[in-house]
Amino acid sequence: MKIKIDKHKLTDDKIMYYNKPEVVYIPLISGNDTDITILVKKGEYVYKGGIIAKRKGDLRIPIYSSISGIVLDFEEKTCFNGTKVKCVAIKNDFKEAMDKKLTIKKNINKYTKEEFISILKDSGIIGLGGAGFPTYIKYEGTKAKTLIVNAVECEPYITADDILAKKRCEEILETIDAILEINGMEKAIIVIKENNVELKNIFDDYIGTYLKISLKTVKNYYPAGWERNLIKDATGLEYDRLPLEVGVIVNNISTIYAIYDALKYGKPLSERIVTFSGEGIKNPTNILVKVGTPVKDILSQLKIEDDHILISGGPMMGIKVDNDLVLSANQNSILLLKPLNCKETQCIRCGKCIEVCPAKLSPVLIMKAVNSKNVDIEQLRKLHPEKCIECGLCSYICPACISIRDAITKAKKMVKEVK
Amino acid sequence: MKSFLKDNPIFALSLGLCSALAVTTTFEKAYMMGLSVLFVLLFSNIFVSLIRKHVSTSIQIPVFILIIGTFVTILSLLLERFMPSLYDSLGVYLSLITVNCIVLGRALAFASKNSVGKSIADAFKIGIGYTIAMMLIGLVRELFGSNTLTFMNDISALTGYRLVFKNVLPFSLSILATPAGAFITIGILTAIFNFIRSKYESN
Amino acid sequence: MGPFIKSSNKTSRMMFNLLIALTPIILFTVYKHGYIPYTHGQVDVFGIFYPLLFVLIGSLTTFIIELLYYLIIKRTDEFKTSYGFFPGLFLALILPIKTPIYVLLVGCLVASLSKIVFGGFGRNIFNPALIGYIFVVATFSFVFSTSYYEVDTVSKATPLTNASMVSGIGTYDELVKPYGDLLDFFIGTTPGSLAETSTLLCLLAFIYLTCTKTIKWRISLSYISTVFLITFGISRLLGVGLYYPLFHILSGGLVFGAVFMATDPVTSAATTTGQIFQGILLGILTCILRFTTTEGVATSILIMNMFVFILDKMGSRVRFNSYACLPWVVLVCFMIIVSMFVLASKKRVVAEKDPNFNIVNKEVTDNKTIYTATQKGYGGNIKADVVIENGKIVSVEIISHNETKDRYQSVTDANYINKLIEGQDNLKNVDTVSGATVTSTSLRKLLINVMEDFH
Amino acid sequence: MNLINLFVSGVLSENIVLTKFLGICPFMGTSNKTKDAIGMSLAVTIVTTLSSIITYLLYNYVLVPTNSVYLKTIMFIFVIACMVQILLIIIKNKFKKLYQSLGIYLPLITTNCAVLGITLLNVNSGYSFMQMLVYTLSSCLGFSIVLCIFSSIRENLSEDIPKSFKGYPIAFITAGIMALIFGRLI
Repeated sequence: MKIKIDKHKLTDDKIMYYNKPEVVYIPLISGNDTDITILVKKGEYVYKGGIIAKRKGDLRIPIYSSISGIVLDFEEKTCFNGTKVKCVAIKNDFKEAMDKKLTIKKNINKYTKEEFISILKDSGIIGLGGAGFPTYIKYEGTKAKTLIVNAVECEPYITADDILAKKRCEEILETIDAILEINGMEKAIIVIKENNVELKNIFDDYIGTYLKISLKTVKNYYPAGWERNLIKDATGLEYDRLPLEVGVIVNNISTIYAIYDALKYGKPLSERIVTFSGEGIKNPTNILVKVGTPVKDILSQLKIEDDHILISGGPMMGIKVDNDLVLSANQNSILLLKPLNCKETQCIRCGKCIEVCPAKLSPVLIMKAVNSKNVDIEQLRKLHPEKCIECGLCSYICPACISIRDAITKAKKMVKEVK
Repeated sequence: MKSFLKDNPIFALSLGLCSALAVTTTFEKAYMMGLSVLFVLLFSNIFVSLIRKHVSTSIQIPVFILIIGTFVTILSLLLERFMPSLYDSLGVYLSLITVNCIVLGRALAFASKNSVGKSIADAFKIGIGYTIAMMLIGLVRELFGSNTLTFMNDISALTGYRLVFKNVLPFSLSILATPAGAFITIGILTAIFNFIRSKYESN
Repeated sequence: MGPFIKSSNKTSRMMFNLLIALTPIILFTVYKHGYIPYTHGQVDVFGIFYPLLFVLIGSLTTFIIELLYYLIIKRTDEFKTSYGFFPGLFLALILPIKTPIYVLLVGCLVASLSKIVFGGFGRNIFNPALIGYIFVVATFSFVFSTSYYEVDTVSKATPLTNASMVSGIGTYDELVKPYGDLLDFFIGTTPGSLAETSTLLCLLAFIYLTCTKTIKWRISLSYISTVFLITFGISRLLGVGLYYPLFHILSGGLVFGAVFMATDPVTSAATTTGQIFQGILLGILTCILRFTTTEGVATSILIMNMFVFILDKMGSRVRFNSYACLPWVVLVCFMIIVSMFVLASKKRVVAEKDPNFNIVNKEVTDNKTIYTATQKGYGGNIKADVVIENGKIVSVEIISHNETKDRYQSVTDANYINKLIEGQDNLKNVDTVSGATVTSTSLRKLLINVMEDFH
Repeated sequence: MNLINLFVSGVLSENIVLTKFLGICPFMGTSNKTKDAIGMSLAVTIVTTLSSIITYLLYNYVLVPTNSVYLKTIMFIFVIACMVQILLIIIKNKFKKLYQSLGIYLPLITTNCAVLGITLLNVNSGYSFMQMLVYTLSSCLGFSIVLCIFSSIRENLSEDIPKSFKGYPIAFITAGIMALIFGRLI
């Protein structure tokens, strides 16, 4: 069973700008990894696009400053995943000074594969869909033939990718074409929702000149944007662990646009479009913001209502955060929602969670198993809680208001710990 | 009272259930079964205690079972001779005393480690607790299930008296006389027992 | 933690939907068991609403018992979400309308206790209403004798008791005709417990409940289709018409059970595959039980309650590996085919010894045999002398009976005894007297039993 | 047909656990996990079948001719105890894997009243050899089915059961309800 969730206010069709933050706090986090070497000192002047930190370990990807200014301090701020993370506070001098000149490359498809990979690395391109995983890894040494561009925003409220695709359609198509050429891939499929007619029309206008790129519409359900569903809907292929097994690379559409910036101008990833929505915001909108901008500053510019909770991410997978949040590159939305007024009651084994689970789990059985007094790990393992993608549909659908996802996350941990 | 609550073989330890469920349809059968177990328990405890120093632990179980089996055989021969109708109605469950967990359990856990005197005392303690529990179950099941009370019927062959009450209550729940009723009766009695015990212990 | 939006389909909403779906059925019982008897002058004005009162007493009883329980253990907030009135409501609906109130109360007590003992709402393993039901069946079996199903002006056996009385596999005339036609079965004017007969309303309820995502529709659907499949197979094997499978589906509260009882969320499988198999197994069990006992729905639902966790275990594996259900598929197919053939071959002749029949005296002289025999009728034993000469019944004389005057009158008015003597070569095909079905059936059975003894 | 009837009633309406209360100890004691239940029922089936055959022959060809029927209890339990030991040794040496899964259940079987009960019922009811075999197998099947169902239910019992009913009482009541339902399957 596929669930449609779209009873919510939509944003308007404009991109607003908020590019003059007084102070930015660049979170020192890459993916979920906070083991990062700081390369700047207090009081040092940094340029826009200057490297201020580097991730340790194998997946070396730099962290850039999104403005130019003086490093004020290192402060703990709330990050997209709700944890407190060390941030570099930089005072904006509003000069947007860069240490090198922007070079405009005419033909972005004239790169070699090696150059392409190193540009991705140097520009700090990470998956902007949510996970924040470095993008170059997908391209490095793969033999994938198909690129799937994820323009399906399946979580309610969020329209950041949608608006980006509408406004930057040509650039995106150009980038996709360049990626195909550089990596010797055969085709690209842009996947959009079938109810997003507007976007489909815009793409239809431009796509004609790109023979290798096709458009595919999928049904409007949650989680249509999950990699596994996306690939199955777009190509009919199913895989075991990674999409690469079936020769597919999946990139979010905003990642593609970030790649465009990097290829065309050598611009590192320093800003993105974030959806500000929810019942608590009177006119929901998309705002182009600099990485590291404190959410407080932006919210003060919007008409908001009190008594709402601040959520980082979508309503399904997002996390409740305090308003000390700073924006990071993989943050696609900030929501102000009414707190749920829902009391947990007894599970009645209605089986709805099993019907909706996209990962084919049996959430209620996992929950029962993990909540029993002496947990039988062997039994639990047979229910495969590790396959959970934490989409939250089970908790959403539960008529008894039980937070089933939390129980499964617990089971996931338990299975991982007890080897 | 304390040992009845703490060591009761049926309600507290859930041992010897087979006979507690099967032959408690009448009060008489229930207490006669209890006494039979007491008999076997007593003699097996005495013998096990007597030979305890001559039996190595590795062959304990077979030897003990054979001892118990001997006394069960003696008991059934006695019953068959003197109370044939009771022997018939107890049927296979009389022989099954051999594998009754209470008897073997006490032999292994107590009699094989203690002197004869202590073993006799233990046999009485456990056996009487068992008999009382059996009487209770038999009373409930017969009174509410068949609406009769049989104190002496089958054993009248020996005693010469019959003591049976009929239609004691204005109603009957025939279900209690069925096998399902046996389970439910013991379940509820054990729950009540647990309740009393928890009250008793908290005081 | 998230999600920060919730589906609007709450438990309370589901229970409300269930209540809405039950309302027409309850109203229909008022029509069937209240209004129709009223028009025939059998009950007074108050009697019209007796079915409603009956259902109300049932639901209030379980409601109050649960309230008391939660008051005693001081967890009243839990009581608000325990929906205590449902077991009693369902129990009242599946009992015959003439059930004495004290029996209903005892049944409700057992139903409530069977729920409470497992920890209350959502934790019970067995369907509480059905536990109450089989307790009543086991303890107060008289409730289920024919007279308690009285409906209309005539007291009739329920279609299924009738079916099992005649033989396992009957003709259209035997099975359906005494009650009208199949449409009557569908609409639900045949005798039976309060709710078990209005198939139409049950189907409407099924559509409503499925659309509102309240019940596990897979169970109902696979249940009914399996019963249809097996009985259809039997009808093919025996060469009887389509009425036979339809009769089985439309009678005995099968649809009510399939829609409301088997899909009780707490006591049914949670996994989708488990639900389908639960339905199929329910169908197989019901068919088998109908041929061995008179009632199959309640028992088979309770049996499947025991298998729910095993089915769910299988169901959760099937989601990752479809072959995990292969043994079950084989088992189910095997069971369906075997039950079809075995049941078809089991053309049940009247039970060898009819418990309601008793030979008081038997005199044999040359070619003449005189039987004095009794057969249980509507109000008690009917005692009759039957004279057989040269293997033929020559006279039947009723010595004593306890039938009501009207019934007996209509039997004598119809000259039924002579009809029986005339049709003695094929007694089973002699029609019963409308208005005195039980009496006439008993007389017929008396003769059938006598002839059987004679041969 | 007679054998089929015997078989069906042995599994359902004459179920040894639910109507004759044999094998109650493993039923109540060891059946908290389905895996254990399957192991236990397998072990019981093997031991019971083998010892039924031996005791049947022993009874009819040794005890009856020598007029020493009264020794049956003691002889039977002796046979069963030996059987368990022999099986244990065989499995231990030849079928390592089976030993790992069944090993812990086998020793418990000597004192399982189901085994002794079935062997005694076989000779008490005066069955022919075929009837005896059918009855034994159906009883074991009945035992296994009920044990597996019961363990799956117990595994899933809630923690919210009233305190006094926790543990054995609720198990008894569940078994009672099961017996009630099985009793309707005549």
